[in-house]
Amino acid sequence: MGPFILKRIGQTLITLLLLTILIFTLARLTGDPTPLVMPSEATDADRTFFREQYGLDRPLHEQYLVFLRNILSGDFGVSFRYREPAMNLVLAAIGPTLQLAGLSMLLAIIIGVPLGIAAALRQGSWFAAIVRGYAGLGQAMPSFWVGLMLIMLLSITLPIFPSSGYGGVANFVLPCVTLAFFASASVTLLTWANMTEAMRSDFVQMERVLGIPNRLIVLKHALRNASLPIVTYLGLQFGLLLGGAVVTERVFAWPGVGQLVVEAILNRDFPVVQASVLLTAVLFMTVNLCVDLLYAVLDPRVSA
Amino acid sequence: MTEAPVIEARSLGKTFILPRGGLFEARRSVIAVEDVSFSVSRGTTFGIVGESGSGKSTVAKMLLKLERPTSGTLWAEGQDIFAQTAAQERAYRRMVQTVFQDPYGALSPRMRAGRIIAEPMRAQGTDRATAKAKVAQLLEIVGMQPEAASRYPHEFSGGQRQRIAIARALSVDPRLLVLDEPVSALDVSVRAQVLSLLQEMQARLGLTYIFIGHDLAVVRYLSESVGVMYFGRLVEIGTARQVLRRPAHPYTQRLVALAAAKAPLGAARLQGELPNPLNPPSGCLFRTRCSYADALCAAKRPELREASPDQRVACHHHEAIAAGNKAETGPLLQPA
Amino acid sequence: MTRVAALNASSWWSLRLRWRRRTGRPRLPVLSMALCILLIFAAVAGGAIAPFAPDEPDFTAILAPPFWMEGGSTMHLLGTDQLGRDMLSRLIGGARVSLLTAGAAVLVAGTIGVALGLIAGYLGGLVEAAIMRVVDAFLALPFILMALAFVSALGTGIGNIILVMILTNWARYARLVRSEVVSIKKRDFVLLARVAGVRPMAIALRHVLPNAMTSILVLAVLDIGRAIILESSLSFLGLGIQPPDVSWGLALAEGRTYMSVAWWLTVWPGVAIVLGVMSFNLVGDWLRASFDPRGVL
Amino acid sequence: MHRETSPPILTVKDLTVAFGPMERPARAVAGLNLTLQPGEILGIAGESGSGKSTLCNAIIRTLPRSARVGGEVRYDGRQLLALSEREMRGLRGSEISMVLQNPMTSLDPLFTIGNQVDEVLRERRRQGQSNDQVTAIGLLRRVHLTAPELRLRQYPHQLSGGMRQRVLTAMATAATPRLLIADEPTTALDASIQDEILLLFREIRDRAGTAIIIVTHDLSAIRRLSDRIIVMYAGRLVEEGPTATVFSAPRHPYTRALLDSLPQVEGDTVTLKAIPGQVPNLAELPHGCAFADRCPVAIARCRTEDPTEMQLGLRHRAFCWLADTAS
Repeated sequence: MGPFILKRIGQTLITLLLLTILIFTLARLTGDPTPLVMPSEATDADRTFFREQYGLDRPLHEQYLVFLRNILSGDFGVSFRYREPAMNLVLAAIGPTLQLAGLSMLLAIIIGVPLGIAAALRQGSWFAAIVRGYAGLGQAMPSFWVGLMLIMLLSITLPIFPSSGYGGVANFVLPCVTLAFFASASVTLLTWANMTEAMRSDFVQMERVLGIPNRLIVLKHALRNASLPIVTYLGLQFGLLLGGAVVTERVFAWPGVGQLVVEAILNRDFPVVQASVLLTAVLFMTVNLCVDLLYAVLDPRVSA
Repeated sequence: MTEAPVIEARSLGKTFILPRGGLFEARRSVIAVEDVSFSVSRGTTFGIVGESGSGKSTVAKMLLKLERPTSGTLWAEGQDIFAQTAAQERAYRRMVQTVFQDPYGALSPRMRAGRIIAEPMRAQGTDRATAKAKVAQLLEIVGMQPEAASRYPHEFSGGQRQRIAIARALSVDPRLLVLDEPVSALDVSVRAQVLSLLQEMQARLGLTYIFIGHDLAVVRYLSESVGVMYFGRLVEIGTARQVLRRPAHPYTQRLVALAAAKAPLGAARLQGELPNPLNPPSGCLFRTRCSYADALCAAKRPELREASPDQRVACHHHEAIAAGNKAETGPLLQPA
Repeated sequence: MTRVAALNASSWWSLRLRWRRRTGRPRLPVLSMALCILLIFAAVAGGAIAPFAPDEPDFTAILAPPFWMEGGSTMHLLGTDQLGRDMLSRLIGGARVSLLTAGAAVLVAGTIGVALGLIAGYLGGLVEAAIMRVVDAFLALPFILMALAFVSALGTGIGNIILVMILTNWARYARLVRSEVVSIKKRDFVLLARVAGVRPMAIALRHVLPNAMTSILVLAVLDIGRAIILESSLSFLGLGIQPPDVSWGLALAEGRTYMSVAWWLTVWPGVAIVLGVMSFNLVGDWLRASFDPRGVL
Repeated sequence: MHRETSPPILTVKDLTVAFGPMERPARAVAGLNLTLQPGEILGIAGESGSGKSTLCNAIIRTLPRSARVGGEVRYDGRQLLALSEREMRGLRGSEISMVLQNPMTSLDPLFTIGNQVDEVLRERRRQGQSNDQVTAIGLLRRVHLTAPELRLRQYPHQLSGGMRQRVLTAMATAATPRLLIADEPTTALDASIQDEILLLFREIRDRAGTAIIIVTHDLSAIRRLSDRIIVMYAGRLVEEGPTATVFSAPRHPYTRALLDSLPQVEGDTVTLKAIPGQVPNLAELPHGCAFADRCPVAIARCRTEDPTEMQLGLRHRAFCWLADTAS
């Protein structure tokens, strides 16, 4: 287990480093932020002062090292718009996003895994066809549209749930259902495919001829084997959920990172964009690292 | 006049380095092949016998330059094949060809048989028309219809695929064929067809074969001389007649006894399995499964030495075994 | 690297599809293939088949409902928006933008990704490590966020959006191709080609690439659906296609304000997205099933 | 060991297994009859596509759902093909058991050996087929697995192929089944291990009187282990008889050809005779004998009429028009 995990951590750190270079490059691509930040009546001296203050006059690699040192100490700069450290803004927004993504994930697993198992055991039946249809729709319907349709039906036509806002339990319903619909589709298909494969394996055949009860074959052996790729995929799925959350938050005016980053882009508030993107990446990569750890625990072959 | 052997291995060795077990652990290595020497003269077949994990396929890969040896050298017609210029290497690619075990994996599923057979020729610069004519000729030689050239691998049975693989190998008029278990994946009746074909080709084209296998009867069918590998080392080498009829090494004796179709079940037992490659036994590698093993076997690794004019064996006790236990082994592989 | 079994299409599914072909009943893949062709046709023909120009206002028919509703007319089959622009024409115009961006993303990103994946997988060693770490960096963010990061630097508009789509997509091809190549290059027929003296470049192009092609093709077709969603999401957020260009996502965002009075402004673009994505997904699944009857790539 | 007089433990009557479209079925097994006495070891020989594995799966009822099965399989008087899946499950493992071909993949990689053996034991106890005296360690000892205590804590990937096949055999015989089916149990193993596994099967028969069907393309394994042999070709039984008789005096041309295609050692030369042609496509079998096209002695009748059973002596029969003449 040791070398495998160490290697993964090493890879993750290198990836993060590359990502900072990428973000830095992107930030520089946008050009000089001076005209954006400084009022138009500012003098040339003011502008020069600004450039010197932010190190914009130094060579690129030096600027990058400064950038790297700053973000390592949690300093992403001050939001041009809110005049607050970008880091604080992101940290405040990340809670609601995690709540939304986490709850949706849970919901997706609760719906998707049993559906996938049942469909795998009833290949070719009407039930399987219906599940296939559900999953196909879930994959094809963009979450912002699902969200809008839900609002139209359940808060405009039939005013049951609030269409926006954050705080109460009722506020969670529509955004969570929106995100979970999309996520449960992939979880279903993934469970289905991997259960089908597991049910075809030699050891399942062997257990059959040994008269092991079906319940044990399916729930203990096949599911455990199918769960290895499922677990890996759930890590990636979490990323997709974070992405989906960006759009969903926008639809339901949810005060999360997605909302923050879209606002920031619209207002060209680069420190906030950078902080949101990098922190989300760290979050996403941490989740995947944990998934790999979990994998090593689940699969005895990895630790050997 | 003595002609240089077609292929000669001198103390060939291959050690694989494994990934680090942990950050602070030393790298571990596995010896796949150690100190293997043999030479094969023109028009003959050298058989290499061994169980899985004996290193016989690694020897084949080195002969084909798919792996580099970590020690020793390989000489083809007097030339070190791992010190070749690019032109020499191209010539060597024409000289040596191979047939692998798995008739399903050996043919690219997205190429027609004709193109598969022609590929080595085309790689050597033969023009399209010449190659095409040769393909028809080759298909006929291996007993297939010329129409087969335009079909895809999945349309053929295992035996037919192996014929195509042989036709491809023969396309560049090689002088040496490395046959790595070419009939092991085939059914009995098809196996016989392919073996006869191989024998016919050798007689007709004067080919030299290196035949790798685990089935002693099959190896004996084709081979003039044979080497027995155990755990990466040659434990016995000599003429097929001598080694497979009067084996001197206890391991070969067991293998021969096991292969005797009419011997009753359990007449020759070979207990235990191959040792752990990460932790090989000291001294003689076979001692953990050998009934003759004593302190000397644990202390010192035996070298190959002459057991009879046609046979060399790596065993400290082969004289004693030959003298005292003739009755136990006897001439095996004999018809009733 | 852990293996993740293919998301969709179990073998039984594919068997059912094949069985239906024999019995001559209408089949989902044919239907979705037809829909794909229709979409592509709409995108190419565009103005020639649309009743109006997508941005042509009709002040006599503002927020007109679809034709079957009271106040609707057959002149505007699917109704009009707040400026009296014909919804059907806007959808047809949107198809063009969606397919253009998706097609460019898949073609260009696919070519770059396949080339880099082939190089990484075939050469191995340091080159592989370097390429794969860059790939990881590009995949380290959920793809919408990655796209947003690029948008924030490059700006909006069709040209930039195509660039953004290429930047967010290429890495997935590289990763897929590299893993295919690593497994294919261990197969016997590749070893045999080496024995035959075939040059490495020729082996990569003649043996490795054709055998990886089916998975690449399947990924590409499935990716069109994904790209359509990505583009419409960006446009919906106001960070994609900008007016006066039309896009399904943009139309949705614009119609949102009138959701309580004119449902057709949000429903039609959504339906267009769903049908478009779904038909490409189905074709992709069907391709996968027919290339690989065991259902797992 | 044979109880010739006792009623057979297994009777297969006119068994047919077909795949593919109704109009052009491929009969993997076509009208096969056989009986098996308690404690008998029956070898089934045939090349790939001969239907030998399909036969095994038909007996223990693990064929894919697309297979169409006809005929009778009587185990201890009960028609197995008529049992419900539930009743069948009650028999599997406890009365009729099976060992599969590939030991490398037949154990669940994620659970320890101990866990998997215990699971089987629990099930047998639940069915009243075993008691607390039988332990996992005891089972592993019985199949001569070295260091059984250690093995119980290990995972499948830590064991060699031979060890895994022993574990699987232990699991299959945990409750002393009366019929054990072994489908190519030694094909994936080295020669030295093969013999050990075959010996283990014989020991199981000698100890518990278990009847064993061993299916293999390895003729020497059958010759050394089984009491009786069935030779199959293209889904049909072509010859059946006591092992020694069939090997010394085969009467069907296919059996003879099969034996001839093994390398024969005479003095210093080794010879073998190949069978020309190849196995026919099961969906496009010609009229008459399926082997006629490859048969060196075929006559006109062979191509028009299906050969009928020819009794050649005590329990020795062949399906060939020339079985009683040629030699």
